Amino acid sequence: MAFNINDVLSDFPILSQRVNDERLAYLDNAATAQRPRQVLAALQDFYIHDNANVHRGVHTLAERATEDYEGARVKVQHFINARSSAEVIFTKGCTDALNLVAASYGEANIQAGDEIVISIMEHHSNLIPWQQLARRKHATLKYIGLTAQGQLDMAAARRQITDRTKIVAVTHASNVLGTVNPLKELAVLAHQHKAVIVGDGAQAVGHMPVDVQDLDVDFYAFSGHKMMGPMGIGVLYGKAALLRAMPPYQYGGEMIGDVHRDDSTWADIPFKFEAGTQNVAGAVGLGAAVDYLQGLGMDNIQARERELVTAVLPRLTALPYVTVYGPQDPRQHTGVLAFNLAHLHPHDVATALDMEGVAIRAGHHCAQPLMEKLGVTATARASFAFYNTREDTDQLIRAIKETKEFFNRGTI
Amino acid sequence: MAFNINDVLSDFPILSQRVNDERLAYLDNAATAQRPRQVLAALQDFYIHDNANVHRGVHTLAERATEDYEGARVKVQHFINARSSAEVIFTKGCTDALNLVAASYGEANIQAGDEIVISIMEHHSNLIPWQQLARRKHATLKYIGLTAQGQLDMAAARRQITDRTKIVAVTHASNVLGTVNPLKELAVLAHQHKAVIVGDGAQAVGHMPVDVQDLDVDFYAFSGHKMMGPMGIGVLYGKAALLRAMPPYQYGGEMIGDVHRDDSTWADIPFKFEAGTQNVAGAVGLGAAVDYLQGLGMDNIQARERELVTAVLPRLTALPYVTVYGPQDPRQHTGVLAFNLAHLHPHDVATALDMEGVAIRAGHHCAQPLMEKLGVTATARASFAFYNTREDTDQLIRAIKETKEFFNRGTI
Amino acid sequence: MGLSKLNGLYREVILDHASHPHNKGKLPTATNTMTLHNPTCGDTINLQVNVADHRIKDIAFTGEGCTISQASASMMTAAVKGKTTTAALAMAKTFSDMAIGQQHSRSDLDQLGDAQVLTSIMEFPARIKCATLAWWALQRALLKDSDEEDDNE
Amino acid sequence: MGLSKLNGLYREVILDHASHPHNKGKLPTATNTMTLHNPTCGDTINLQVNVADHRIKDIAFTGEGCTISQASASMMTAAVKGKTTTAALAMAKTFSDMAIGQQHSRSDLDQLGDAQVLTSIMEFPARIKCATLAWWALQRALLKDSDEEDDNE
Ligand SMILES: Cc1ncc(COP(=O)(O)O)c(C=O)c1O
Ligand SMILES: Cc1ncc(COP(=O)(O)O)c(C=O)c1O
Repeated sequence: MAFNINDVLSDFPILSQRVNDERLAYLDNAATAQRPRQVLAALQDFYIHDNANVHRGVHTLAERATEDYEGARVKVQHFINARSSAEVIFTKGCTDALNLVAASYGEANIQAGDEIVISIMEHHSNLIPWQQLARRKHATLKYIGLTAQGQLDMAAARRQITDRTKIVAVTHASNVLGTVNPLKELAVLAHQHKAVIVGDGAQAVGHMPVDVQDLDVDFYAFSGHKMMGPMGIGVLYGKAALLRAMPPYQYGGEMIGDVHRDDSTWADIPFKFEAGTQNVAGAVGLGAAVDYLQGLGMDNIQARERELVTAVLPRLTALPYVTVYGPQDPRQHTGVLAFNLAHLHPHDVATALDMEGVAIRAGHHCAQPLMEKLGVTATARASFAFYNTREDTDQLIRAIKETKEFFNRGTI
Repeated sequence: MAFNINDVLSDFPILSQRVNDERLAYLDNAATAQRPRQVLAALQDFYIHDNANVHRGVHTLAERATEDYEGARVKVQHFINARSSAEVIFTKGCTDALNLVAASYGEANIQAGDEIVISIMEHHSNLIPWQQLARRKHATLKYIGLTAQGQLDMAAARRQITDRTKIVAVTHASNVLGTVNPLKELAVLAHQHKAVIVGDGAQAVGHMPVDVQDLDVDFYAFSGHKMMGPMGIGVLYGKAALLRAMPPYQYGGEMIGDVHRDDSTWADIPFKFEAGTQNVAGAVGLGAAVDYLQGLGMDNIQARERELVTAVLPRLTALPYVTVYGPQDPRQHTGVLAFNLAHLHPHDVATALDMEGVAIRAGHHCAQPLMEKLGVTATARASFAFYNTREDTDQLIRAIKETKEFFNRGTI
Repeated sequence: MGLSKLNGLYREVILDHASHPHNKGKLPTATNTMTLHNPTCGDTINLQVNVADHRIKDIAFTGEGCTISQASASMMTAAVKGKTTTAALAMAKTFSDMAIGQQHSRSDLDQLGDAQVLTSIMEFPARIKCATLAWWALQRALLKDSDEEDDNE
Repeated sequence: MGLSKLNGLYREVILDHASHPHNKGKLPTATNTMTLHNPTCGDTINLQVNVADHRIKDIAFTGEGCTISQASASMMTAAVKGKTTTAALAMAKTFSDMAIGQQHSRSDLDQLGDAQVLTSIMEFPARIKCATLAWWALQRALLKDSDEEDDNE
């Protein structure tokens, strides 16, 4: 571990609070991460010094705000290694970004009889937009299934992706199983069949190095709030040529070329896709998050999360009443762990763990088709970030054991 | 004036800075307002104490975040006097909200031959979504013009709105002319013809009391950042029955009933329209802005802005080389003043004023059809908020005079 | 605080209802049915009611969910069976009101039978929906137009 | 700081070009044309170029905009008239590079003639686009495929 955990912890004051009179172990990072004080300071600094609307202003604050905003775009560009900052579109979040692609690219390029291929482990945000697009267009939505080990079935992918396939949309990392999908291989497959590939990076960016040119994805979407940035900001990366050819998604200020009474023309990318006043402060905060993550080093962050999973996963699987979904090998895992306790509903588990200060999530994790596939209606999910500690893993295991005991006895 | 301007000014530290070695007179409030420290504190507090994803979480932080978020919704509900908090949908901003109505309600309800009526003073965000909808649907887009005094031509409105009209979309207050439109009368007209009416409240909310029930508008959109809230958050108000009947706009997490492989069902309002992780911190900040504005009193705020305009407008019109667009009567004016200096392009004016510390905007203000109507390509625009002072008005007038002199002499 | 606070939520009577639910199963015929989901977690209640002479002659439920939602369905069905629909709707209202923190009279509460114990849910705001789901399903089943489609289906 | 800093931007030569623009008007015929808008402010340049033997025989512009954009168009047309298209494109590149803060050699700058004075625009970042619009229009006019539609039209 190349960074000092105590330094890191001092950047996240929210983590040092107590909940329900217990030490907080925040293990709900896949839902939303916490933000370091550097990101909060960037937000405040922007609002206290430079706040103005961007691009159209001639005055000093507007110019500063524009520099801040476009500077953040360049930071994101370098972080994911996009060719050009024009390929980085700021959105409200990952869901907004995926809807943009489905509505703009999908609406323009999908026809009756075409196929859209996604995986069974998709989050609803990378599933319903394609499902509804397919329904509107009388296209077919096809699913890539899982192997017995809870990984994407690449043999099935090779069968499912055909010359009728126009779009392949797959998550880079599962928000339930903790698996990392071979996006690069899928991109090759998709391109062999002249389809475009959309990567859902919500659970990948901020947890592992991501290089969109190396992955050769055509689109890639992610959220600021899951990578230590503010809420209300996200990114759609797209290859310039594709973005240029796409119609706008939303209409309004800042995205126009010329507006006449009966028709309008559009600005160049990225502005064509940024209608209305953008979340400038959010972009600035995201830029600060990128700086923070790069300061720690993405390799270090990934190693740290793997170390935590390596510590906790075997202890979890060793409990006879615990079922862990997804790969059992820590090396094939992000910090996301889904599990259930026998004869106990995950909601009851989550309430009990909360009493012990352990914040986990319970439910379908916006992945109902995956739940169906796994034969459950819901699971518990603990998800780790680089600022979690061995103490957090201990607290989780202890709380699970006590929960089991509590419900075994019926009452304490 | 029922509030103490010095107390107010101490809430806005950004205003006490110097730019270009001059006292800052921030007169670009129509582009974006500044946020009081109470709003910034609310953002920080949220991120430092309660930050979590909302609704689906069982743990304590998630529950607190959900309370914060839904509490903000109720604050907004009361602020605009909506019947129910379910009628308050959080969006990315006003543009996002207007696009939502056009894409969801418009797509479902507009047919070939129908008419959509807007006004010639619409901001592009309340113009292009309807224009493009009309094009897609082979419907007709009709414009309500202006009177000689720069106000909405209600006689024309009565002619333009007919039984073929399905949607009337008009701004509550112009972002160029500073006029306030009789939205309530327009609502009566629209409803007589069984059309729905969409109000664009971007320049109204935060500047005057707004009561959506009294206005009887069917939809009403506005942005947080123009009413002292954070960027990246806005609101769509809609009557519950209309919202319930509308299809979703975006698809993803949190807005679903049930997701199956080939189809899905949707949650009830407002969640149906809030796909993906929302800008929870932004909503909390908006709630704090509402508290702040209500603390000052919306009547007081309106009176204060009118007082400033009453002080500055006659001085501006008295300058022989200045043309002011829109009503010349301060009582018919919001804090927004558009003007030009003879023989000078507004961009040159704005650069010169910036050197004098006066931040104004120059351009078409995202209202190109209005510019065309006014016979100009661009105007300068000074826009006042309640925290502006008499000193700001003096500084504006002085800077305009010096600018005129500078360009008269060719050089100083 | 550890798990001791849980005792307030998972009382013995609740755990009993959850592990040995009353009225779980399907009625051969039903005059009123309603399927409701709690979309935030996936709890499902499928409720079947037989109403005759404005009275709930029989009632049963199927579905899946957490201890709270299952116990609540069991308690709810036990509490309303044999009651007039008016009385049952009044009970549903009492329960929903309690769950959002509104006060009711002692006699209203007593009407609820075992189910009143679940008003302890108020201390666990994230779980309120689990407890109210069954009562909502009852309201919707009794009030809905016979033509209305089941919700969320 | 008041308006004194403006002297750096609105030099006499710039104000002269703006009030008495060179080459303003329409060519009777043109081999290359391009209309560009600055969407952030509405400045418009409509450029007409007559190219023969890889040389700019004639050039003219119409359009509306601020002092800077009009002066820049005037200076640009004056600077490139009679030059080879290769030389003109090199000048356009020098100007755009200067405007984003990149260095060029003295001799490159001298090539620009009057137009080099507008590189003072760098001190006014919000106005850079006003100054570069004419040069972009030139690049696009010379490079575009004859089939390509005018932009933003
Ligand atoms: C009248 C009017 N409508 C709509 C908008 C769009 O608001 P936003 O850019 O915050 O989405 C604005 C502001 O730019 C406006 O002034
Ligand atoms: C894999 C995955 N995709 C998409 C999303 C949607 O992200 P957001 O809710 O931030 O829009 C999430 C998170 O909820 C996710 O985990």
